[in-house]
Amino acid sequence: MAIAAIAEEKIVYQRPESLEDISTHYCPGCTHGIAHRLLAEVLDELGVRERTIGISPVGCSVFAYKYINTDGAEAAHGRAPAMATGIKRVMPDRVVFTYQGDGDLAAIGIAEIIHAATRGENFTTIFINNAIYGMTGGQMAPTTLPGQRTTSSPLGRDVELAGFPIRMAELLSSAPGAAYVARRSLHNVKEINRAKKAIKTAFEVQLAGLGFSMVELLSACPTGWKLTPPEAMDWIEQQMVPVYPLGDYKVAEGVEQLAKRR
Amino acid sequence: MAIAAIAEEKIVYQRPESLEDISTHYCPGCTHGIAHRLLAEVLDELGVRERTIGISPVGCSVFAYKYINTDGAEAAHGRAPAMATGIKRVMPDRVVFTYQGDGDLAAIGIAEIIHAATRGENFTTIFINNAIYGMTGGQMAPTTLPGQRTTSSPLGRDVELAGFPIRMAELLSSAPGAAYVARRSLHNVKEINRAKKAIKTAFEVQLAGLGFSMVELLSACPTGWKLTPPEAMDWIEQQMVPVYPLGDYKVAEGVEQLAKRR
Amino acid sequence: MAKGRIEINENHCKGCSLCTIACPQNVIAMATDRVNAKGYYPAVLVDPEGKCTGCAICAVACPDVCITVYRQVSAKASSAAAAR
Amino acid sequence: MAKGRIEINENHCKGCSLCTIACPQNVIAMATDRVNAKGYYPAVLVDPEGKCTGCAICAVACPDVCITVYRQVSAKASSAAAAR
Amino acid sequence: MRTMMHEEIIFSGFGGQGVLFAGQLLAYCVLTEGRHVTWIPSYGPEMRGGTANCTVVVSDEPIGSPMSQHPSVAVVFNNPSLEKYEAPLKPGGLLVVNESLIVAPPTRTDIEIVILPATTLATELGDTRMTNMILFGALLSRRPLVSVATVEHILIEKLGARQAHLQETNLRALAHGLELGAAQHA
Amino acid sequence: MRTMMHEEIIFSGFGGQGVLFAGQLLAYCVLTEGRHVTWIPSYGPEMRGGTANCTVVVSDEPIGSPMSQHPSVAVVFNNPSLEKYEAPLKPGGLLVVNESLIVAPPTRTDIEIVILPATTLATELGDTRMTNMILFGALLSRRPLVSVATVEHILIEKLGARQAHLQETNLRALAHGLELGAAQHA
Amino acid sequence: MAAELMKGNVALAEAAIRAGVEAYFGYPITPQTELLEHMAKRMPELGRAFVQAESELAAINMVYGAACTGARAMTSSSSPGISLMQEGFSYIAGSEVPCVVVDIMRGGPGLGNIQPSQSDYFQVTRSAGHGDYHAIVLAPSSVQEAIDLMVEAFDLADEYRHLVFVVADGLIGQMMEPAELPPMQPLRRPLGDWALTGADGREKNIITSLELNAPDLEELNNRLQAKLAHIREHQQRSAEMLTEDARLIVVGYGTSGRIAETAVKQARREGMKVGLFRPISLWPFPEKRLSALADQVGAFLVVEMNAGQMLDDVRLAAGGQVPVTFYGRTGGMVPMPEEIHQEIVTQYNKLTTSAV
Amino acid sequence: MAAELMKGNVALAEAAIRAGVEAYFGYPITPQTELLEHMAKRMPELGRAFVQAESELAAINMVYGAACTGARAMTSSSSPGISLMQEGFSYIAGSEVPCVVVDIMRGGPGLGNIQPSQSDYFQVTRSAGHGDYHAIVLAPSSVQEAIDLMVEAFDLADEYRHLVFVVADGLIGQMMEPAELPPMQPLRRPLGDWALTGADGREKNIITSLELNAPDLEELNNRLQAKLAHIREHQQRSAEMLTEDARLIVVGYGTSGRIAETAVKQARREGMKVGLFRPISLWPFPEKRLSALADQVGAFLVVEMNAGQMLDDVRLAAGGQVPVTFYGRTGGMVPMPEEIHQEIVTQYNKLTTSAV
Ligand SMILES: Cc1ncc(C[n+]2csc(CCOP(=O)(O)OP(=O)(O)O)c2C)c(N)n1
Ligand SMILES: Cc1ncc(C[n+]2csc(CCOP(=O)(O)OP(=O)(O)O)c2C)c(N)n1
Ligand code: SF4
Ligand code: SF4
Ligand code: SF4
Ligand code: SF4
Ligand code: SF4
Ligand code: SF4
Ligand SMILES: [Mg+2]
Ligand SMILES: [Mg+2]
Repeated sequence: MAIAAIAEEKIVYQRPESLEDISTHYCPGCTHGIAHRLLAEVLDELGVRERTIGISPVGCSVFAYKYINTDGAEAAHGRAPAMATGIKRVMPDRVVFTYQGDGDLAAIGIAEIIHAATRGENFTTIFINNAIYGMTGGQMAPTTLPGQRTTSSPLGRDVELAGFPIRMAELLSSAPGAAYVARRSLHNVKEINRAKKAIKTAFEVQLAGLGFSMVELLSACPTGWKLTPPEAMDWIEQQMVPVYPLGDYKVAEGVEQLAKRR
Repeated sequence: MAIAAIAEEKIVYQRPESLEDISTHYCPGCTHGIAHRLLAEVLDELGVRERTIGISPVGCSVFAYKYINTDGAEAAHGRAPAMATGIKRVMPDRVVFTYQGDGDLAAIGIAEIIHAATRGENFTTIFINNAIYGMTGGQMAPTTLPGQRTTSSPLGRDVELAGFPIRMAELLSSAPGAAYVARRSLHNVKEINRAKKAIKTAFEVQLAGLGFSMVELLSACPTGWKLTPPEAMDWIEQQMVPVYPLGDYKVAEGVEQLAKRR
Repeated sequence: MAKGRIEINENHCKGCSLCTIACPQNVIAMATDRVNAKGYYPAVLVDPEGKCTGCAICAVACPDVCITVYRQVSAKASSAAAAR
Repeated sequence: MAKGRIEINENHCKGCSLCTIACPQNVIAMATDRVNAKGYYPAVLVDPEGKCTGCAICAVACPDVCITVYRQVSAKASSAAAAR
Repeated sequence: MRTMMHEEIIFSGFGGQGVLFAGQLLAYCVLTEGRHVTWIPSYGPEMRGGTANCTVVVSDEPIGSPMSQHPSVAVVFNNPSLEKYEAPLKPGGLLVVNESLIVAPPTRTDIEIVILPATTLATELGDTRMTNMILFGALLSRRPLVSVATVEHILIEKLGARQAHLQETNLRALAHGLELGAAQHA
Repeated sequence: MRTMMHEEIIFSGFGGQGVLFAGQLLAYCVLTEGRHVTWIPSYGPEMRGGTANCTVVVSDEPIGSPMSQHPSVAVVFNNPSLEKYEAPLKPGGLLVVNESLIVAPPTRTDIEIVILPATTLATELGDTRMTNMILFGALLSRRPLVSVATVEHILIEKLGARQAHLQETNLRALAHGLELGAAQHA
Repeated sequence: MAAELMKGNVALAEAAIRAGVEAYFGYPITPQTELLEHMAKRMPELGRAFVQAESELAAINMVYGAACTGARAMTSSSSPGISLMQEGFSYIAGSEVPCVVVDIMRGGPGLGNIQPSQSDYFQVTRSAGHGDYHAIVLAPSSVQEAIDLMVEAFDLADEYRHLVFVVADGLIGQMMEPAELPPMQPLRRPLGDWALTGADGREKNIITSLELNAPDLEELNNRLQAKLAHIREHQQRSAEMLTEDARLIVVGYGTSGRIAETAVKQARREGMKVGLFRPISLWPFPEKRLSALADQVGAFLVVEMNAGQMLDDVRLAAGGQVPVTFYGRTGGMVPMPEEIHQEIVTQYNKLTTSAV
Repeated sequence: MAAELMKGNVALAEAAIRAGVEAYFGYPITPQTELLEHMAKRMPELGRAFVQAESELAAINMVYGAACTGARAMTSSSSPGISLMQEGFSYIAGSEVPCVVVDIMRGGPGLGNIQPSQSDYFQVTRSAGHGDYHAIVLAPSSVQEAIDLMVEAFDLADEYRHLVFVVADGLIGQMMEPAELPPMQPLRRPLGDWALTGADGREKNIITSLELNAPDLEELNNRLQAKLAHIREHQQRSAEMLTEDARLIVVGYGTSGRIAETAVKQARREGMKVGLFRPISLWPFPEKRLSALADQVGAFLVVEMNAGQMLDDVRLAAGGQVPVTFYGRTGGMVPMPEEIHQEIVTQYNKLTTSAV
């Protein structure tokens, strides 16, 4: 995609084609924007935009379908994996993904994601873990850290009463139908690049028909966390990563080869 | 409980007090009956019948509340853990248990059981895994074995389309809030006795306030499996146990001591 | 060898035959001559030689809690516990 | 050292400042004199000495995909990939 | 409340005794002979414990309710069924009883009763599963709802190739039932 | 369609600019002075991107709708708010503008306009958060909905002990706004 | 093709297959499970999609997804399962995707029992879920009619891009009756340019019920209401028997309509001028025809297997012109022809005496 | 205690606390989230139960559980969340356990938006879920009334062992208005000998909605229907303004009733004989009073923030005696007093001209 703009210059970075050229409704410093961009870049690089169908969640990324330049649908809160199942079962040759937040996927929608993974549904899930319910104004999510203050845990999450954070990557890796499950972070450029590779692998897994694939992305919600964007990035690194270790949690055989093939 | 019946005789086994003296609606050879009896014996031995509240599921054991001689409620399909949460939160000093089948707990109710375990709700779950939907006439359950014929998998469960069996004990053991998670079987006397010990431990865990406890019981459904009762017992041993290994999957610290105390 | 006997609640019995298989002394059989109110052939104790030890294994095996087990007091109470 | 420059779409910019932190050459700053239509102080390239290498790190860091990165052809295309 | 031919028949017993099949067989025969017919089984947890029953309504006019409060015929395969259906049977109705699996005989005097040890007889015929055909025959001997020829023809059709080997025993069981049913008449 | 006193005031800007607080302050003052009042914020995803606004209705009679299609006063803290609320403002209405964060000045001629660089002034006062009090003062200088005394009293009450140190700056900001608002009049 | 004996649930399933259903998603529940079981056998044979979902919630959202691609998709359940699908129904209606849902009603409330009932009438006809809309609701009274309406349901769903219910009860689902199946229809897809098939050589398609901006959502609702008005105008269905000269008209649908038929015939034999009006579309309710009849009769007797739900619609259609009385059984009780006949006699006598 | 400025959602939460709610279970959803947030802060302070459930489904079943012990328990949500609770509602009604549910309605169908709406009217008043029953539904039109009805809701729930809804919309939930809170009530438990507290020195208690045997379930339904008939007889609530001599009566509840009030006053100023009838109990619908008014007025004008749902109840109550017209906004649009006034003028003129 490197086309020379003027004679002695070439463009080394520009907005991917799979991303609509419009401004998003996200808050300043919200990494939903980064996740969207990486997703779009991967769709471009795999050349599958024209045969991709994306499912948006209920959450701040409810409008993902506006931003991602593919066919798309808006799912009920937590049900994106069920919708994706319905679509993929009648159109196995299309590329299908769900994009879900942690309230959407780990709270109300945990049954649907676990069973989709268990059935080995052949779609890809981008899971945005920002440890909070962003859209509704910053309530506790299943992923909220112990002691973290939210509008529904004003004194900090009390694990005695509200339980411990759910680690979805670990949980889903135990599903036999899951082919690729990884956790990455978006808090700095190095991690962002790693995240993109994982997203690409996830879609390649789907294209190879190996089964369910998911990339969990540790993501920033400066507004919900009441931090500045730079502070939010540090918070991910210092607070979230220790609780949500980065890495690959499930790499079914067959997946390695894909990665190598690149 | 050994009261002499006649002069030179003593009763070495009789129906526990916590079990109503009525005939059940279960099919011949159905091990729901055994599970009920073990549960009742444990309530007797712990002397908690009078302060116990049991939640019956939607499934063949829907009438468990008729048979178990404690206060009880009938939950919506899969929602017993939510009901138990509601009860225990307002009456922490009562003993609360849910009794659930595999369709109830692992299919429609998987979100509720996972989140109850994650919150470390302090109640006990008896999970009857009979690899089938008994009550509705023998359809595939999430726990149905690969290749197993059911009325909704007439050619045998095809893992490509219907996915792999879910192992709930393994899955729930990963929840930090779970204090005791074990799998036992009811296919012969030795295992039945082991099962009872586990059930007792589970309730002791609750009495000690250590958190969520669950005993999964491999159970027979001769009717759904279209086998005679003796054949069904063999089927558990030969077919189910290899897929669902027996053992303790989560023994939080504090639990060992309880066992020792006995 | 301890001496025992069992009483089977024929009306609760569903004729599953699991007790007959479980009994180490082989002193339980299924009736062939009559059915109970449910229409099942009930299990019966057939123990002419008094081989029943009162081990309660049958009771543990019975899904319908039909069996009450007695043992002559001479027997050690401990084995009762064992059976539980 | 490769020579580059960036163009920032000021209307998409939300003034989060993440690019300014990410830039290894410290050639991005936040405007103080004007706000964009959204009412944010946008990021601007302040590179009098032409220190920008076109490494595209800022573009990767930007949540709002505001930044287009150019580099003089002399630069190796490979490093472009690297930035991706 | 009716003038024309209208019968409500209940078949009841354990699962595995061929209760539902007997009812369906009758329904198929009626269909072939061109009358109105409905068949409906009991369903759901009643089945727990293995009991099964079905109701067949045969009529000259379109059938409103496929269920019956007061059947005109009851074919009971076991004791619980006898206990359940003797009472509601309408006066003058027919009660066909499998003597082999009952505790005490029926007591009503205002109904027609055929009682025969179907299971024992079936075992003698070499296949307990023939219980249903024997009772079916007995039923026909008293209520010729359909012609024996139709029954034989449909029976063979339903058994099909896979169960062709069972044809002969089934037909013999049927005949046996017809005989005994008629015999008790005299 | 009304005879008696009835004003519909909108405060709009970024989250963090004290927009909602300004509206609530007004509402509390009206309550103390015994008029009818309602306060309602914009809510939900509109908030994404950080914009916030609220509507205060002040009236002599019970208030039907707490929302307003055509406000009589709009206090705009930033450019998007100006773009959003200049048009719907009712003719003769009052528009209070934060000059510091706008791209182009308002253009309507049939309304009353007060425009002052509140954010800059606040920064000069040593605390950007005073933007809202300056604009609030300017509003009061043109629409004496409540007495300055009431505002000062409620302001102190609402700041409470925890923010007592902010009292003085807030009051100065308020006074500043009143001044400048009045000044532009002449 | 000659009539064969078929169970209602199986007939519904096979009819849907003949109508070209490409995807079935469901969860077992008595008394509709045979429908799911038939699909489990047949759909894979035909290379079509069958998934036993983890719940009714998942099932309806799988249907929603499959339907978004333009495929004919359906689910089936019974009362409690239908309650769990309410949110899904509302999304489907709001995003105007064609779906078909079968509800084999059972006794309620709560777990209730599995016996035949009609107590979901309100739930399916008013607004199945939150928001302003009505689904199209068809109620067969025999196995044959179940087959015919099942096929029609898919056509209506596609024609209007709307949610269509076929509602019956355990009795119709479980009984066997002679009936004929339609020929197998070819699959046809995509049904519309709105479907999600990948944005290849065209603008991208979006399916959503989200409109944050109130005026836009009102716009969407106006469109939806206009569509519903059109359906209301053109899709009212009902059957009648002996209504021409009737002074008393019994109104009943599905099983209760079927059983009432026997009672009405008996009443006629006894010389009473009684007729039967059987709504086939519960929404749109056949109000036009019913209000026409209201001018002619002395009274309506509504018969339902619930505590009186369609009753409201009959009263609304009758517009206070004539008395509307009600006879209902609940909890899974099925009225016998005798009971209804008895009620007819009572009401008819009132009429004649009052006439004197 | 003097009036203070309170947000509707917060007022509802604090009123429930004052009424002695012992357990709150909920899930965030705009526009009711402040209610949950207030509970998150206050309930632990008071040593009462608060759980942010994993979903609305879990929340309603937690409420069901807590209520089984005789504790005052509640949840709150908005339209889509209410759809997800339908099965739970039906179980609660079927097993006759007292529960209170707050529904702060938003625009639908589907995800719709978060703006104020009244489009759950059918969903909450007809039968919230499968089976035959109606919940008690109370609709406040101001923050003060929200407080008063919240307290009343718990009393009604306990008195009838029934499900009670307090329904409002985003406008009432989000706005601040002066209002007074009631004093703190002491907790009282167990409320009844039916509650699950452990079978200590008494027969065991069972709470269930299951009755496999149809006659028994019909029995249960008859009991339920008798209870509902009693409620219908005794619990109809409404408010009126200027109805005595009114020729046109506007009928509106909650927010639309409140806004209509302004329009009606204006019409009166302009000399039109117009009144306002504001149902406070949506079920039981205040039909007695409304049909009484029907004898006196020339027409009713129904105003709702939906496509016409209460409209059915008004038409049923008016019994075809007088014309009933409708003015509605949907999709989260809130009618302005001016629009309603305009509609009043139109309808009023029709009346007067037709009168001439
Ligand atoms: C059934 C239902 N329940 C609740 C809501 C309200 N709601 C909207 S978004 C959301 C949670 C969003 O959190 P998350 O999934 O973490 O996404 P984020 O906004 O953090 O990206 C909730 C509870 C809804 N729309 N529907
Ligand atoms: C919401 C809902 N869905 C479905 C059903 C029907 N149903 C009753 S029991 C059951 C499954 C029972 O299987 P399981 O939980 O394994 O218990 P088992 O009978 O095998 O002991 C189902 C699907 C129901 N009653 N409610
Ligand atoms: S609230 Fe949080 S997640 Fe939502 S847009 Fe703002 S920053 Fe992003
Ligand atoms: S169907 Fe299976 S689980 Fe149910 S009672 Fe019979 S044997 Fe037990
Ligand atoms: S007690 Fe022991 S020996 Fe006696 S019958 Fe039972 S199993 Fe056999
Ligand atoms: S195990 Fe129990 S039920 Fe089975 S045959 Fe023996 S006594 Fe009867
Ligand atoms: S391209 Fe590299 S050097 Fe140039 S501005 Fe961006 S980050 Fe800085
Ligand atoms: S990172 Fe992007 S949005 Fe943030 S300041 Fe830089 S250019 Fe603007
Ligand atoms: Mg989140
Ligand atoms: Mg099971």
